[in-house]
Amino acid sequence: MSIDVQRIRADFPVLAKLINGQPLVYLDSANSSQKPNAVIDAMTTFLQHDYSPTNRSAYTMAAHATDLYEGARANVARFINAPRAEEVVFTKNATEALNLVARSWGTANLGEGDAIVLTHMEHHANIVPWQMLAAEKGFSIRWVPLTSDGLLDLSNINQLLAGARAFSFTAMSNVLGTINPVKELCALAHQHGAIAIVDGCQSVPHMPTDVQDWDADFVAFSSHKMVGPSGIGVLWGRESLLDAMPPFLGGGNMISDVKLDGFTCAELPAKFEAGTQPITEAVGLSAAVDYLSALGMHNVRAHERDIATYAINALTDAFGDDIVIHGSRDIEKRGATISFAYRDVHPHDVSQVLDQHNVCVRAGHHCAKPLMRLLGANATVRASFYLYNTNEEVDALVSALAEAGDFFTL
Amino acid sequence: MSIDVQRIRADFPVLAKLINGQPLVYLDSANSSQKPNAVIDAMTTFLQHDYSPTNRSAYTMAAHATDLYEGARANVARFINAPRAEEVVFTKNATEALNLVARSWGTANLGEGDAIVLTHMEHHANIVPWQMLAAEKGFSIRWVPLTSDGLLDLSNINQLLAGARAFSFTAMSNVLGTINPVKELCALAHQHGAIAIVDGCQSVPHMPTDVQDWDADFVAFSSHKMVGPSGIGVLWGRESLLDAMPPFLGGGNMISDVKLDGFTCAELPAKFEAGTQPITEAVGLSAAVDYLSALGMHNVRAHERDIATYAINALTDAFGDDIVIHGSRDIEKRGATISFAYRDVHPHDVSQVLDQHNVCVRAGHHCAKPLMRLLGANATVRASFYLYNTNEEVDALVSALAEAGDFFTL
Amino acid sequence: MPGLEDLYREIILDHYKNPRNRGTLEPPAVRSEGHNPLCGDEIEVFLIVNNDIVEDIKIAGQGCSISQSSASMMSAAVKGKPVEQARALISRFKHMMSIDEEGEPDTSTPLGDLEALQGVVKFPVRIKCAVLSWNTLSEALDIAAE
Amino acid sequence: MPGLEDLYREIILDHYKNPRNRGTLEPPAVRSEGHNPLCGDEIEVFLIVNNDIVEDIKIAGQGCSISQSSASMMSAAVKGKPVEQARALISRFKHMMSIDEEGEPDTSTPLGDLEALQGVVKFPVRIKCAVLSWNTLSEALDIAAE
Ligand SMILES: Cc1ncc(COP(=O)(O)O)c(C=O)c1O
Ligand SMILES: Cc1ncc(COP(=O)(O)O)c(C=O)c1O
Repeated sequence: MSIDVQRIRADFPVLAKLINGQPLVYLDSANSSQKPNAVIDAMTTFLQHDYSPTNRSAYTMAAHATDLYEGARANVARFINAPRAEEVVFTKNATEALNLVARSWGTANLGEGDAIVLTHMEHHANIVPWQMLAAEKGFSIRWVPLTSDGLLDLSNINQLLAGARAFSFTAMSNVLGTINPVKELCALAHQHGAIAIVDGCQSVPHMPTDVQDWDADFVAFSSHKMVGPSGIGVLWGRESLLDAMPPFLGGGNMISDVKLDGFTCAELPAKFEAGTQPITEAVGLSAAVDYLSALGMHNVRAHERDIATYAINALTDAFGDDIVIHGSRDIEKRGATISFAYRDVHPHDVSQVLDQHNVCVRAGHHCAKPLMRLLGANATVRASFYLYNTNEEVDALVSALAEAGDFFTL
Repeated sequence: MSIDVQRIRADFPVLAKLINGQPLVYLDSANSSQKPNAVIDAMTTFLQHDYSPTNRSAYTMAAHATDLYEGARANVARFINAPRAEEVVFTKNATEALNLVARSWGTANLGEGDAIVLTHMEHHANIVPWQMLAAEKGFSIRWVPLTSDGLLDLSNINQLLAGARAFSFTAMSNVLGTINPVKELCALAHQHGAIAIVDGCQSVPHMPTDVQDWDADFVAFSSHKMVGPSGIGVLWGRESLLDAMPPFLGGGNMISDVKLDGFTCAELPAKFEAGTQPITEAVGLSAAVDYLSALGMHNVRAHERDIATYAINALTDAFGDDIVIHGSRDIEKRGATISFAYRDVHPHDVSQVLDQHNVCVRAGHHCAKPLMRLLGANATVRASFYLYNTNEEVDALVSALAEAGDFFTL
Repeated sequence: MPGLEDLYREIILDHYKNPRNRGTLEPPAVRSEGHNPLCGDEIEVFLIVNNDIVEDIKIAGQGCSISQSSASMMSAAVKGKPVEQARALISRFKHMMSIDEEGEPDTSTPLGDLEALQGVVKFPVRIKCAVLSWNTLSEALDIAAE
Repeated sequence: MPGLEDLYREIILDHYKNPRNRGTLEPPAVRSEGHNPLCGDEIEVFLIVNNDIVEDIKIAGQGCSISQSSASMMSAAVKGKPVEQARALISRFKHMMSIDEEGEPDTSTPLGDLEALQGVVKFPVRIKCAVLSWNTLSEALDIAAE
């Protein structure tokens, strides 16, 4: 069974947008997705009728808002099959979630002589926090290389993991679309006594997630890439690890007591949620999770498998050797995020021409400069498809690309 | 000139809410404020028609969203009279803003033997981040005591500030309503070579703010207390200080380059904005700033002066010695946040009875436990008034309180 | 909407105004402390356990009528009782408060006055108040067992 | 909406395809480096300044047509010119790009081919591309002046 894309499109008001009479072709969902009415309305209704601070005041409206906020947490926990809702910590985005792990778990567990393992396909959000901490603590970072078709090269993984304390990797590359074997990687990490940290930013929105089946220790992802609002992200962590970690940000809500000479922490999840939280955003994220759950994440993945196949074929048929699609051609090993080089037209120029046809793609380094260096490019064009994209939009991409080719070879 | 409260009330949909046929009396704005249609609509419209990631992609819609996001920054800068928009850093809330200063400025500037100065009336958000850092770095924290009427006791301020590196204080107490002499305190800090960090959470929503007139070094505040959305806060900082500080969170957007062996930072403000930002929330905050600016912050302050006067008189007239209002009676030295003890009825029980009349107040320690200990209470009732509150709502508070008194002395 | 009478039964107000077993105990009594971060309530439970019997219990701290009366009733209910019975009562009380405890509650120990706290369930915010002393007792029993 | 022709004038595409002063210079030439974090463009400017004259300039790095052609035109415009004139041109160019520079631009130095980049202003996202090499030149001049 697949999903009914036309019905889905009707749920997303922005997709009805016409610019100069032409439809919007939004192919930048790996960057941030659009939002359905269900999410927008949930937020609007909350703001119009039910807004209240949470977890502080005791009147009925505050209790109701708290129920919605904690309900969002339970809903997210269910969505990723977390054993306990208290293990779900809301952050401002996935970046904060990864910083939280690096800073809080890392400070307590990493020192001189230690090592952690990252991969060459990581997003800056899963690199820079570790580099910042490494500069302070003096541990080393080892890197898993890639194969020529953009998969993780695991031939030396046991050497890389030997003695490492943590293995932090993306579940899906935001540039290549590569789907990594998360379960296998978690098992490898554990065999070597390392914890497994999964950057789920690109996988959670696009396929089913089961943190228990993965046997991961931490998983980070962002609401705004999964049809939810901006301003909220998620860190799921194994309770025993979260419990043992020092706090991250200090302030209201995360304390049990504060005296002039020190404070004591609250229990999970409050311990990691300092200050007033993104309340309306949690309500929106909960609606997003409901929306995706109703469609079924298996169906979302099936649709993306189809559209990625169609897109790769269409681009190759149209441009042959003039286009280089990065990453794997094996559709079981990749999502619908497609980065490519087109002739010698600079990605920024490609994107400019596409924009004249309302075809929205990202041109740049995609916050993955180490990977860019491997690809030998300082930028790629990236078209990323999601549950609302159609084959006709692939066709629009192809014909706009043809024009870019014409234009730059006058 | 004062403001037209009835017209304002019509702008806030939630205020029309009836619960069991009775109107909502929302007196918890010091905790978080309600939102006007202007803010809700700005967010909804953005989500329906214009949502796009910012500062990354180059197509027209992304450029437009970036303009809105950066426009919000410029708008906030204007609202607080910041010299440069680049000095305005968006965070998730004021708590993150204060953690940013403590962690980033503090790590670079505080060590063994150093001291910083806080006050006894600080919110946990301006205590715990410093305690966390002090435990690591070994500097000491000195405390400005309070007078019996809840003002800062500045009689020993020169001794306290002698040799201190930073003086961090709230512009207005979230418990006592005390308005501190920010300009004078900044000058005192500077005389002693300390930087001045202002927690503007309770003042920025309620009176005009001029960071240049204050001559402050950092000012932190939250959108959700100033008729704006949750999920976004502000740190304003002096450019020279922000420039010299190490980054706070690492990830996308905050870098200029990332290599396997290290990264370089982006310029301000990107340097402190790691990852996808609260985009829709910035749009909402900008609308909130417009809303407040149109009313005029002097007028907001004038209205709150009036309602605070009316409330203090009404409570005293009705309950005499049965009520103890904390803080100053001098209306020039306090805002419209009124904490009190009522007979020996526990605040939580008071709030419960008030809730039966839809009167929403906060009962608790208000994230200011050190201050609570000074007051000799583990909780107070706090009624906090804002631009949409009326004298009739004060009357509703008084009559509900009377019932609480009856109930608990059966 | 449930009314105030559902919450504040007379027996609750009585325990609030005339708390039983109020005070402190010196070591070798064990002590444990609980906070309700929401409202600032604090409770201290002092406990003497001998031969698996709760020989003495005292309650200190400040709090609202619900947390104080719950603590008072609890102290009366467990004083002189076997530890096992006290634990069963904790579990039963939490069940009554709709707090996830696994399995079915052991109903062999009667709730007595505690029944009056049933109305709290209709006021979800107050459940934490009612349960505070019970969690603190549970901790004290753990310490005593060490 | 402005059309592609407004942005990609022919002279721009010419400089893009046939960049002037492409290459590197060895020390004592100074070197400075610029990034456009948005699109990943990188530019290196190599500079020899003698007697306050820009004796030689070379440009390396990768980038889009706008950033590359702007760099190429820039190198042609400043090579052999007094430093002061180069600085005036930087200021004038930034003015043309609507970037806040204080005061009025010094128009004594003609823009020449650079005029063709005027259309970039209608594409705000591309302004950073056009200005990248100029900021990098400005830095290189600072280094040379040290
Ligand atoms: C004085 C003061 N400082 C800091 C904060 C923290 O603000 P936020 O919870 O929005 O981070 C608050 C409000 O809770 C406050 O009143
Ligand atoms: C793989 C990956 N990790 C991390 C991030 C960072 O997410 P955010 O910007 O929402 O914090 C992104 C998206 O930008 C991503 O694609």
